[in-house]
Amino acid sequence: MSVTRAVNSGLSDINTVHEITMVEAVTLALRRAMTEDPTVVVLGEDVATNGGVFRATENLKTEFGFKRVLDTPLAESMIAGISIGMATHGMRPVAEIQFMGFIFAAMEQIVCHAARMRNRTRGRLHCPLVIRAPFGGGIGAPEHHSESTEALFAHIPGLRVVIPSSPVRAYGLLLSAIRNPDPVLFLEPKRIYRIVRQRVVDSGKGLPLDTCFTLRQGDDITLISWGAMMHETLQAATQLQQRGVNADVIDVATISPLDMTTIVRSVRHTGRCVIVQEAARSGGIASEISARVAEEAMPWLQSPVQRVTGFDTPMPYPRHEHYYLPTAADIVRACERTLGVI
Amino acid sequence: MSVTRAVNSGLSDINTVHEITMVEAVTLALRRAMTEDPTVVVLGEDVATNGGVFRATENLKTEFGFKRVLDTPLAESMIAGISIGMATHGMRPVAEIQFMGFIFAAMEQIVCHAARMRNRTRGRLHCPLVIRAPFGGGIGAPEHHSESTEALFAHIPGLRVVIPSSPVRAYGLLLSAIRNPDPVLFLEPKRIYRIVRQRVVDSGKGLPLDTCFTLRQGDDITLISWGAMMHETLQAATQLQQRGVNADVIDVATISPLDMTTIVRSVRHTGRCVIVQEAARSGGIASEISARVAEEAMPWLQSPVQRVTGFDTPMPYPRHEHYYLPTAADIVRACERTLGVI
Amino acid sequence: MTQLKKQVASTLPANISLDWLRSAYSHMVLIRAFDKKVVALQRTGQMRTYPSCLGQEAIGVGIGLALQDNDVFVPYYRDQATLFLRGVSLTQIMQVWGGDERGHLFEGAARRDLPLCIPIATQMTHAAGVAIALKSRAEHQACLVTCGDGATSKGDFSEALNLAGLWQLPMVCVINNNQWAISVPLHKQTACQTLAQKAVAAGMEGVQIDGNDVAEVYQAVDRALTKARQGKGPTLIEAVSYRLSDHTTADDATRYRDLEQVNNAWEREPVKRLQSLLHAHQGWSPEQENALLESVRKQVDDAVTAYLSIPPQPADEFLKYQFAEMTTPLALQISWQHERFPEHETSDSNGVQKS
Amino acid sequence: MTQLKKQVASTLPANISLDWLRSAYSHMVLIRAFDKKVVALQRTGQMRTYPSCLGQEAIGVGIGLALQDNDVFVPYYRDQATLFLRGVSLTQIMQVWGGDERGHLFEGAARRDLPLCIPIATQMTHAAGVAIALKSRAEHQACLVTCGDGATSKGDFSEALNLAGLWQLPMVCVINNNQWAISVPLHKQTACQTLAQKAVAAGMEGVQIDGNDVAEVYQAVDRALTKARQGKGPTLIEAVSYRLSDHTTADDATRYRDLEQVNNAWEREPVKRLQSLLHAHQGWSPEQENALLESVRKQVDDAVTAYLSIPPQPADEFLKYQFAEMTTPLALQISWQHERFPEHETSDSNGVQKS
Ligand SMILES: Cc1ncc(C[n+]2csc(CCOP(=O)(O)OP(=O)(O)O)c2C)c(N)n1
Ligand SMILES: Cc1ncc(C[n+]2csc(CCOP(=O)(O)OP(=O)(O)O)c2C)c(N)n1
Ligand SMILES: [Mg+2]
Ligand SMILES: [Mg+2]
Repeated sequence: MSVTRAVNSGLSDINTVHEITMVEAVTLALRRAMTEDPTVVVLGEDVATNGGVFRATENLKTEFGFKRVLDTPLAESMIAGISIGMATHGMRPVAEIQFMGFIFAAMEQIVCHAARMRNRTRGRLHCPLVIRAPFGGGIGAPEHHSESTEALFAHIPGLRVVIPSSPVRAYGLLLSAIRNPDPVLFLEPKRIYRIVRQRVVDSGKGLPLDTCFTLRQGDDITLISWGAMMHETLQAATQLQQRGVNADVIDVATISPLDMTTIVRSVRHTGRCVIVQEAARSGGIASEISARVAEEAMPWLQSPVQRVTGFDTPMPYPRHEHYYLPTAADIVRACERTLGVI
Repeated sequence: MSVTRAVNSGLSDINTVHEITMVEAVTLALRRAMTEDPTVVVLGEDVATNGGVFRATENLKTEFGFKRVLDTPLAESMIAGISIGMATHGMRPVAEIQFMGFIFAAMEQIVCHAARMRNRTRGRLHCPLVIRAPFGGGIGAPEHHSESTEALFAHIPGLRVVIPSSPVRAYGLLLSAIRNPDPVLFLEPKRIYRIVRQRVVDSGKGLPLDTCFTLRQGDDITLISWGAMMHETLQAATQLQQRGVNADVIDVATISPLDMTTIVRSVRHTGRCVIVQEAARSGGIASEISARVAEEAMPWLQSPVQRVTGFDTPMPYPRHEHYYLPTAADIVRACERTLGVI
Repeated sequence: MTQLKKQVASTLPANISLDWLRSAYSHMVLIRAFDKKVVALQRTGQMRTYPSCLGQEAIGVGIGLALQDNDVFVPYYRDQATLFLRGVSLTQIMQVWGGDERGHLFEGAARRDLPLCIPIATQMTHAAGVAIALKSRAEHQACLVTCGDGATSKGDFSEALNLAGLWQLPMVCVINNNQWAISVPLHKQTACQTLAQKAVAAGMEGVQIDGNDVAEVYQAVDRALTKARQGKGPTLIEAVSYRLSDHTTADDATRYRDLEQVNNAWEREPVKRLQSLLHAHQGWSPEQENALLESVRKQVDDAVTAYLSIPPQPADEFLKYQFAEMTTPLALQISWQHERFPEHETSDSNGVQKS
Repeated sequence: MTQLKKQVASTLPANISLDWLRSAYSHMVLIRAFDKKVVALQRTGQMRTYPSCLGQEAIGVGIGLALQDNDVFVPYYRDQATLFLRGVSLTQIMQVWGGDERGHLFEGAARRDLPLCIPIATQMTHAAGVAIALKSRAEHQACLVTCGDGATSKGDFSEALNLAGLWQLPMVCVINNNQWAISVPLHKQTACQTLAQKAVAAGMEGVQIDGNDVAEVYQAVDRALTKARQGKGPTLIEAVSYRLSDHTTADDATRYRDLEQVNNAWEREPVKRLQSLLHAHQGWSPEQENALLESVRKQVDDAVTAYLSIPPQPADEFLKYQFAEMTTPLALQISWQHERFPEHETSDSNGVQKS
């Protein structure tokens, strides 16, 4: 088997020089966007005075004033709805939903309006808004604070769904999301908000949306994930490497629309594919990718695609959430199955 | 190629003796359930005096009185929320959401409560409610009245999603859904509400949930669909038969949890599989089934699974919705690709 | 809060000229004729499901005349009259209800207005958002949003008003209280004695007016808009009227309401009422009426002709408005449409229709 | 609507005995001690994120004492005091906040109560649904639901009250107005002068009471419950209090509010206030206080010991409560857990834990 080549573009390595955390990168991107574009406004519950429950909007109110950093009353549907109104009228709202578990009250606004304004008016109006929400498990938070329900949004036509997995990507992707003229759901994997630091240059450069990032190159197997699970996926890749198996590791990043070009190219090269998601198993993004891979790369596949996922239950309350979360060991085991070694 | 065997169990044939329509079968099941169980209550917008905008609850108020057939104020989240409260306290609410396009306001209640009450209380409370909603395109209705967003619900752990495709199955599945001790989303493909009549015996017999129905048996290719698209799928099967290709035609019926046993068995037998859904392409149930088929039947597959689907846009306004809807010709073409004849 | 006037006034409203009334009357007659025509088109299969505004012309016209061009209008689906006064052509209104998104390519003052909103009450928070944008630019404009009586039960209504009251947004909400939400009469919708008093929960002003009196509608809306433009906060206006038609062409109101109630409502209907007032003040002659009817007939006929001659969009066109830039999956799906439909039904790669 | 009493009463409330007050006081002291202990457990890593009810003991105890066993309680997340009085053990309350669903296996009168509700205001419509069920059986019971001041901005609040008012449901809603929704003070939540008057929009009765006065809470709730049980309709009660703690253990309130405000609030806090009243009426001796503190300490310690000794659930157990019957996909997933975790961490096929 060939030697793994660690890609070192500065953009793709989770283990570069430590400097800022992912949540700090979010703040940095917000500050940058607000500085360069006076129509960018941040809003949500507890985002102003408190700086957000995760401090993602820390100090923004002090810097930009209460006209651009708005503490709203407690109503997610309203937060989404006013963002739509603002966005159709020259503003670029960046709304925070405090936890993704509370986004469902805003579902009607997202599905029926944000994602449709351009189409419904045949381009007369459009909706350049970003909804940010921390998501995912592993921090021991109360019920509803730990789910990964990104698939529900990836199935909504007209909505982009973007998930960073490192400080660098959080910065670059959030800037691009804010500058994008269409609605973007920007999901922040809160488990890795602070576990990795990375050197982030505040250059104002966005990273491309709708594009996968290849974090490691390898010839033997393709590992695909996004968000916090990138972490376990990279760990698994390292463990595999120690056993001489070199993985191509892909961070999907934009889960809708999917960049299948990168994924299919990799799987056609390696012939094997494991997809890792934290979300419930049935009907998740891993299924979508698995289906597409099977449809577009079947002749190249040396064994069926494997999915490593959460379970078809809600995330257990914190005491038992480790029973739910996929681990690097689970991923390695799936790789072994794919490679035919067990 | 072998001869198609039309299954004639009385339950599975869309072309039996015409008697009642699917919407009448829904009413029949509701009446039956209300007669046999005094805790069954029907509620929703315009369901009582008006009998529902599609007449699915016609005459129920006259028969059972206004205490058991409730016209609610206009608020879908409230309708779902009170149904949850009622269900946890000894009633069996059957709530109507007037059109599935308006279910999103109720999303928080469905995801965060209905689907979790049993798990969260470790079985102390449970939530025997049914939410009925007409869905799908093809009747030329205004915006939001024509979408197929079933996949959003199939990814919610703890929720059953059931879709009938004939009067007989509407009757039997709705009865089982109402009797089921857990929450069921019962989606009624309104395009076929009235296009087929079938002899339905009001026997009070439910049909099994979580189980596919095989509508035709054949050895050459497996066609899988649900809801209104069963119609085009059966048409395609007939056209194929005229060309000597015999299709196994499966009505998934319960799209969550999926009966993969029946599906995988069929695909392993035929070696070819086409899945038909009206919903937007990316992230739909067809993807879930395709992924599972590829994972569990790859060695048997003679060509990649094909999906025939709607597009990654909302349903166009009625004038152009025929551009969106999959047709029998689309299905036949996909079969030809799968069979390698084009 | 004022109480609904039950009698029809026969004196001219203060500060309203006969000319103004004549003009309002002409608009109302036009909209009524238009509405009737669209219902007829639906009956003959040339129109899709359509929500008639029969009986609600005074509300729509009163609002339309009070709005200034640089205000923003956030309609619901029964706002034909206001949309027309905002500059949307009758043809475009028909196009929307004929099932064609291009009807939403609004013109005139409406080019910044929001499209018709179908999910009940969801437009309320959009209006609050628009008002935030207007306020942030200190443009001294206002945003006006409409909704039905049934809409007041839905959470969005309260959420939007609460915010408007709190942030003192330049927003006016007019409830078209036509007393019915499809088959549900107002007294089965809420126990609140008036809808105007729902404003109390938001700490803002609420007014109940007679929605069959176009001058009263105009004056209340004008006052509220002026107040909003001056930064003095939002107003909730309940305009009491009656839905004389079925809910939509897909509905049959005889299933759930008494003809007697409807007949009574016809006694107070806004067009006839304004006509009587004009007559009572010698402000309207049979010749004027005839000339108006003739002009209205022509306008409507021309609009219908234009509507019926609009070609369909190419089969791949609806795939092009999802995002500002074309995405890979959608580009692929466009190519599928090229396979599914003959060449003349799809546009070329520049989006220009070929035939 | 009454206005919030700002001064502390020194006379005994009418129809309230010293005995009653002593009992209420004991409960309040217990809950305060318990609450303090749980926060401490969190600081030492033996507890997950926990929402303290410091300062809200009078509301919780007043409600708990007014509820009858066959009423139904629909809590939000800051209702430790009421849950305890409903029969939920302190251990179970800790178990919920320790991140274990089994804490929701409520006992006593609470066995029909709903679990703690975390998505703000969503419990409001559940309560209306429960009230419908009670009413349908003509059982002369009532359903009581609580929520925070922030919750009144969310649509569910209005939707539920509107229905309760319309259908005259046997439902009582108590707003725990602790003046803060995390970092958002009430005056940034709504422009409505009192939360009680939000009842106007629902056409129902609204009352504002002093939430730091346990007797006043008890009497208002008791009256509202009696009214509800008699079929005389719902009541909205705004109990004004103050959140003396951080929002939860994950919050740091010094970031957003003045110490001075908090210090002022301490002057009116309910436990000390009731103690003073008891003292003023010679209703409470130092011996009684000591005995109480001793008994409270023991109760809390015992509960903590029990809590800390609860074994985790087997690794496959959470997969067993999705549906009444096991489904094929979940059965498969249970088998995966058996591969992922060593035998002693999974239960046997009968659901009995092996170790
Ligand atoms: C969220 C939502 N639920 C249900 C519907 C279906 N529906 C369309 S109009 C209507 C009644 C609306 O009544 P009202 O608000 O009084 O307005 P009106 O039609 O009388 O002008 C309903 C229930 C909808 N469009 N949106
Ligand atoms: C729908 C929803 N949105 C946001 C949150 C996060 N959150 C938890 S508590 C809270 C503030 C609630 O304030 P209030 O209703 O006053 O109750 P209190 O905590 O003060 O008792 C927020 C925003 C949530 N739990 N649910
Ligand atoms: Mg109405
Ligand atoms: Mg509070």
